[in-house]
Amino acid sequence: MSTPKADAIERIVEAFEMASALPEDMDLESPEMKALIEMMPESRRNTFLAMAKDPDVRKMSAVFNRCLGIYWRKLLSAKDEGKKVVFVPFNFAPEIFHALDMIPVCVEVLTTMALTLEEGIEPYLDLSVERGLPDTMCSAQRAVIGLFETGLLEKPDLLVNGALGSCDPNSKAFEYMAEKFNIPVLYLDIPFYHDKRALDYYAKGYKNIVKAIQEMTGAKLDVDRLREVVENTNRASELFFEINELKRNVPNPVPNYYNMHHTGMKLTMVGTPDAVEYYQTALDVSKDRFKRGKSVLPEERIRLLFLYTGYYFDNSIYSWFQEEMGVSYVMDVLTAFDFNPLIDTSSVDSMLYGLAEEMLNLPMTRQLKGGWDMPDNWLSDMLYYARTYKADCGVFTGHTACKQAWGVYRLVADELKRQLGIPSLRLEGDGWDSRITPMSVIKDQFEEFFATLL
Amino acid sequence: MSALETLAEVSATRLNSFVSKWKSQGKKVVGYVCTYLPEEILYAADILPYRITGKGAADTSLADSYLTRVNCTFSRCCLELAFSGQYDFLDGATFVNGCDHIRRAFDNWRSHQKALPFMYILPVPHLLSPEALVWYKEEVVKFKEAIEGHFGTTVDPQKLKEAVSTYNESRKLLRRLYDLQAGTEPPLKGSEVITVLSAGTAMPKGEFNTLLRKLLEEAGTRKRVPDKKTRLLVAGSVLDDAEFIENVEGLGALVVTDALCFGTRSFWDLTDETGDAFDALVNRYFNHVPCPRMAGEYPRRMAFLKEQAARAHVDGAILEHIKFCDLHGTDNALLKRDLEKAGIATLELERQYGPLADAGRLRTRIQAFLERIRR
Amino acid sequence: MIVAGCDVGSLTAEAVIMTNGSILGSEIIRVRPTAEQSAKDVMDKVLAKLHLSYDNIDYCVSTGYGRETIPFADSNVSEISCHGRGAQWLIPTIRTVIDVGGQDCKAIRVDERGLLEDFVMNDKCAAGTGRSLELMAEVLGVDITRLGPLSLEATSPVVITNQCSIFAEMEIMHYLCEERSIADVAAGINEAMARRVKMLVGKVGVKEDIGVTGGVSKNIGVVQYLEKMLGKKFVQFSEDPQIVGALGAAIFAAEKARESKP
Amino acid sequence: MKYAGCDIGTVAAKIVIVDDGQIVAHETLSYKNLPKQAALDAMESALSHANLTQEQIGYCLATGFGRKRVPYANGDMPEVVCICRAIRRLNPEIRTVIDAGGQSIRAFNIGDNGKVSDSTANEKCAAGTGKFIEVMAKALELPLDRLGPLSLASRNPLSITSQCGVFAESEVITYVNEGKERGDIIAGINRSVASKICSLVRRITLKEQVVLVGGVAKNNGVVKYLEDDLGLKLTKLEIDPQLIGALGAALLAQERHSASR
Ligand SMILES: Nc1ncnc2c1ncn2[C@@H]1O[C@H](COP(=O)(O)OP(=O)(O)O)[C@@H](O)[C@H]1O
Ligand SMILES: Nc1ncnc2c1ncn2[C@@H]1O[C@H](COP(=O)(O)OP(=O)(O)O)[C@@H](O)[C@H]1O
Ligand code: SF4
Ligand code: SF4
Ligand code: SF4
Repeated sequence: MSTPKADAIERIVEAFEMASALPEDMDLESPEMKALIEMMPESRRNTFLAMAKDPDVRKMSAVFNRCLGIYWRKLLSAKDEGKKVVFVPFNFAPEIFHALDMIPVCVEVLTTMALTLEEGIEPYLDLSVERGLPDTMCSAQRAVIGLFETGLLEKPDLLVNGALGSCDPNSKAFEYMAEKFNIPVLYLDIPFYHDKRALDYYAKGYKNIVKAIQEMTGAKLDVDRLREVVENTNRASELFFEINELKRNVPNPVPNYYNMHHTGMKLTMVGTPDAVEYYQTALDVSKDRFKRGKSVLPEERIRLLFLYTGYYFDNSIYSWFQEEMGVSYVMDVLTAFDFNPLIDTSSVDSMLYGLAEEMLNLPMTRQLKGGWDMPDNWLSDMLYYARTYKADCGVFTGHTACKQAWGVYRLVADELKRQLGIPSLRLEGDGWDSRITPMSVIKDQFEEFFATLL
Repeated sequence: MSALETLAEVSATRLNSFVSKWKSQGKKVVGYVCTYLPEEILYAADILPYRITGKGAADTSLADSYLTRVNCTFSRCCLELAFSGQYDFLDGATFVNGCDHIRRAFDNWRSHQKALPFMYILPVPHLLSPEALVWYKEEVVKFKEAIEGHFGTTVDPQKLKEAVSTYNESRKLLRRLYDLQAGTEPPLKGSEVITVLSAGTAMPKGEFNTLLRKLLEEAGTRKRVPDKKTRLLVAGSVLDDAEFIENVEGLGALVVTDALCFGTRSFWDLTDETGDAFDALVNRYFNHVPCPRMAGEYPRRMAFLKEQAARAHVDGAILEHIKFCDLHGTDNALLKRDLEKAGIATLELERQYGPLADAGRLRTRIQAFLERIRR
Repeated sequence: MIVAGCDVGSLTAEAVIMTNGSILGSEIIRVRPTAEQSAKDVMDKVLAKLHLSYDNIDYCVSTGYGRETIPFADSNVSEISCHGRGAQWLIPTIRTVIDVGGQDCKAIRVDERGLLEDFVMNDKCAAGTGRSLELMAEVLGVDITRLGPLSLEATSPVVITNQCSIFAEMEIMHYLCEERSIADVAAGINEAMARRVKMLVGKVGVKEDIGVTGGVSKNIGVVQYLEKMLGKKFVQFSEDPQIVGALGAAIFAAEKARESKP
Repeated sequence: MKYAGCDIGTVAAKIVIVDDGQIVAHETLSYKNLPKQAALDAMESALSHANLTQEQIGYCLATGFGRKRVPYANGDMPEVVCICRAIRRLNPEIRTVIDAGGQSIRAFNIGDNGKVSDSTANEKCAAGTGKFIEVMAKALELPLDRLGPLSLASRNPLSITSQCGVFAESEVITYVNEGKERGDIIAGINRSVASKICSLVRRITLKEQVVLVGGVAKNNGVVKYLEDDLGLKLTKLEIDPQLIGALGAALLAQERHSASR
């Protein structure tokens, strides 16, 4: 690789700011645009086109990119403003940090954002392994570890991991970061079950963490500030519940790309007014599309449910579904927030308990802890989502590091088939590392699968 | 027959004579896989805890239709044996949510037609906090009740006390053996120690203790292993394969201690016999030398390894892990860094479980490692 | 005192004869049906060239994957140690040796006496070995020796993403049907190989000077990519790098001979 | 009117030409690196066998790995769809199809409605594929058509422990060097491939009748071990199992053409 010098975050922010500066009435066919698009590295180009082709998606993306740009810029100036930065995995709700005036960075989202770097994330994935990490670890954290190794990414003030019991690679990656780069770390244990006793246990652990965070950083939790944040969360939840309602329609008016945004928003910015603004825009766009009878092109032929995550390294797949294949991507586990509670804002305790409940229902924690067929676990959720959103098929993207998902996916797929008659496709490919299975091969496999459905 | 020969036979046979005898008395046998399962509870209920391993699986074709290439070969071998009926002699299996792989192996087994009549998972927290201890205790209570309910027995407090004492006895005897191994010219080869350990988890502890005592007596009269060999510590993922150690020792090394899950990690800590047996047991299992699954405990694991290394005067350490085992793989990467810093030459080995290991390629690396130490 | 080192690899076998700290002669042959036969043939060949016989050899060390089955060897040393030792003997400033052979790939760090400080060797799968390069060259329809020079002519190298050497063939075919030039594909193959080697080298940490041994060191494409990726220049050996293993063995032989016959 | 199906696989190009649903010509051509050329050559040779010209082909559908690279094709179809079509024609009782080709192993069920209902494909490693066998056959210096017969004659198949093609190759060479019977070696290879296929196939629920198609089905050694492993008899088809994909494509070509008129 040609070794880049500049800070990774700075370059990511630039990419997002550039993407958000694009006018709504942009003409992709104009010579200037064509030249600009030609200049982009391939993965960035694909993602850009996926966001820009359809005017509705463009509208949502503009808000999304602008909000994210602002967010990441805050991260850049955190040091100067004396704000603490904390890295978390994608099953740790960001609200508490917003309330404490700290900046939460979801490692998996950061890796996804880093895909916009010119050099890609591959050099960092490799570097993490070169410096000791087993290559069977998850690429979603390996990229960040690789960035730490180069010094292109500033170390956070704190790590907080809540993946214990749902994903070993994830929790080990945090332990590794803490030990290797000397970063303070806190852990939150996930109970095996999903009942009142489990929630109480989990909420207690969460409360301890909130206390520990304050002790370690000197931040103070202010009830009014917390309430403000949680109210934003509730508002965002109401909005995305409404979007989900729209999703139930056949054909589904909500653009496929919303799912990508939803994950990114929910796991970083929820609790902020920006997130509310984004969801409001997405809802307005979707409602309008519903009125106009707009859905995927040429017409909705297949409603697809990802049984776990989707692909992130090349988002062109979602516009391909949307604009060429007639595939409506209704849901994946990382956007499956239907069991998100509306939080009682009466006291600090009620809010912390509510946040814990929210977290116990976040992806990975909810579906991947415990046993596959236990109540409120993977199988029950997949049956629920397939029914609710009228999916015609399930797809397991077989992300190489998700060993526990690989280890039991078959049972889930068999049951979907048996109970709902829904067939599933099993793919093998990494969500972030394009080299494991290139997108062209993934598309071929989708095409073949779709052909058998029609 | 010498004690060692008897133990070797036990270790080599899945349904060994001790298990047969136990069963012929109409008593139950229940399998387990993890050091976080308080075996004493089963033992006190007159149920034989039998450690499930993947020893002897020639391939994993049945298991591979459920678990996949990205799952560790230990869990696949275990499942293979289960699916091919080799564990039909068990009356039940009690797993722990040890790691992602074994948790899913359990899911597949209990959902399969080869599921045993009693399939139980004891969830263990991944943190050593006071709240987690409370949770763990509640779970152990539930586990005890599940055993009592299913097998129609009760775990009598007096019998539990006895079980605790029998198990402690076993640990003390093993520790005596390890003390001998730590000295110059130890009585046993490392591969023989693995055999002893493995036999100890496949037979009643009482009888195991008798054999251990005999073994220790015999040890005094045994020809000692000459001390010109390179003394090694082995740590990492589950290792049931005496052949692996034999391979290492065939190249001029002597494995004198370990930090393996069913090695020192499982017997180093005793259960307090003074207070309430149940509470003591819960405390002992919760706090014993932590497995890499326990978050935030890396420093303790590191310290334990260093302690073992110093105690047995090792010249180097082999940190092995089974491919796709992230828990040990990640820990080993850190351990390698810190052991080397402490002046202990360390070899990281990624391998496959049991028969699936690629011996030739491993040999070259081990030989080179020994050459490195002896330079 | 005359000593010998004999290296029986998976594809080639080498023998080196030394006396009083200098090389008398060396030979390389393609392997024979058995390791034993290969060892004998290569040894016969070098002895004949030097007009010597087995009786003249005071001590012989064998190495390579066939090291344990060679009847005339007095002892064996792993190829990892031998490569490190041999390379450092040739160039005393060497601290890192990268050895890429037919079936494996190793990164070796040595001290100022040529003794092992640390090493790593690939395990899991054959991707990133010399043999996999041969398979890919075959798909390209070029001789393995052409892979390096061809890659220097590339204008825009393809990207080989597949980790598996056998499946990478499919990717190569894919590029060929897209009518990409052979040179561009060859460069892609070498680049992918270098990337894998680099990952391994990183694991031991690079210390200069660095030397590359093993058959793949003859592939100028891989070597140049690797230099670029590491941002370092490799030192050049005066001898054929393929004999470095056998040379190391001969040096160990000389030492062992001294120890055993004081 | 004649219709053609062209299956450009990863190691072989296959052509089937049908007239009113009946096969009038076919061709199989192993190739190395230029799928497009192979497609042209195979078609030319198939046409000349049947004394036909390209103009007489009303419609041609391509399938297989290189399906987008067939210059003369009027369209293309994924392999599963083609295989399914052919199987329905040849034997409607078949419910599970195992397709073992050069670089892929897949298995799928056919529902009572004739549609593919469940499928699975191989992992990202060459173990168990036709290509794996080919690499071994080359090391043994044996032509492909000898593999089955030699293997069937073997009394004690050797064990091949390595799953990796390249490492297994060196195991094979070691066996050869040790003077082991080539029949026993190839039987070992076939057994290891069968066991790999078997664990993959078991990911879907097997329903009888079961058929094995693709080039590997021509290897009786693999067939035998697979039957042992699965504990059932594989149904035989009356045509060359390697041609199934191409046949299906030809049948679909005919249907498409009639539908469009
Ligand atoms: N002249 C050459 N040009 C390019 N590559 C070569 C040449 N000779 C050998 N190689 C490469 O070196 C590999 C063999 O390396 P070698 O060190 O001889 O293997 P081994 O140690 O296993 O016998 C071959 O697989 C090939 O890739
Ligand atoms: N006559 C034969 N006997 C045994 N095996 C054969 C024979 N012909 C082909 N094969 C096997 O079939 C494979 C090719 O199968 P095929 O279905 O044509 O693959 P693809 O469609 O990927 O090109 C070869 O790799 C080889 O293993
Ligand atoms: S669940 Fe999968 S994607 Fe998520 S952290 Fe774990 S391995 Fe990575
Ligand atoms: S070897 Fe590792 S991955 Fe396998 S069961 Fe044990 S801890 Fe889990
Ligand atoms: S992926 Fe390819 S190179 Fe790796 S083990 Fe499998 S066959 Fe061998």
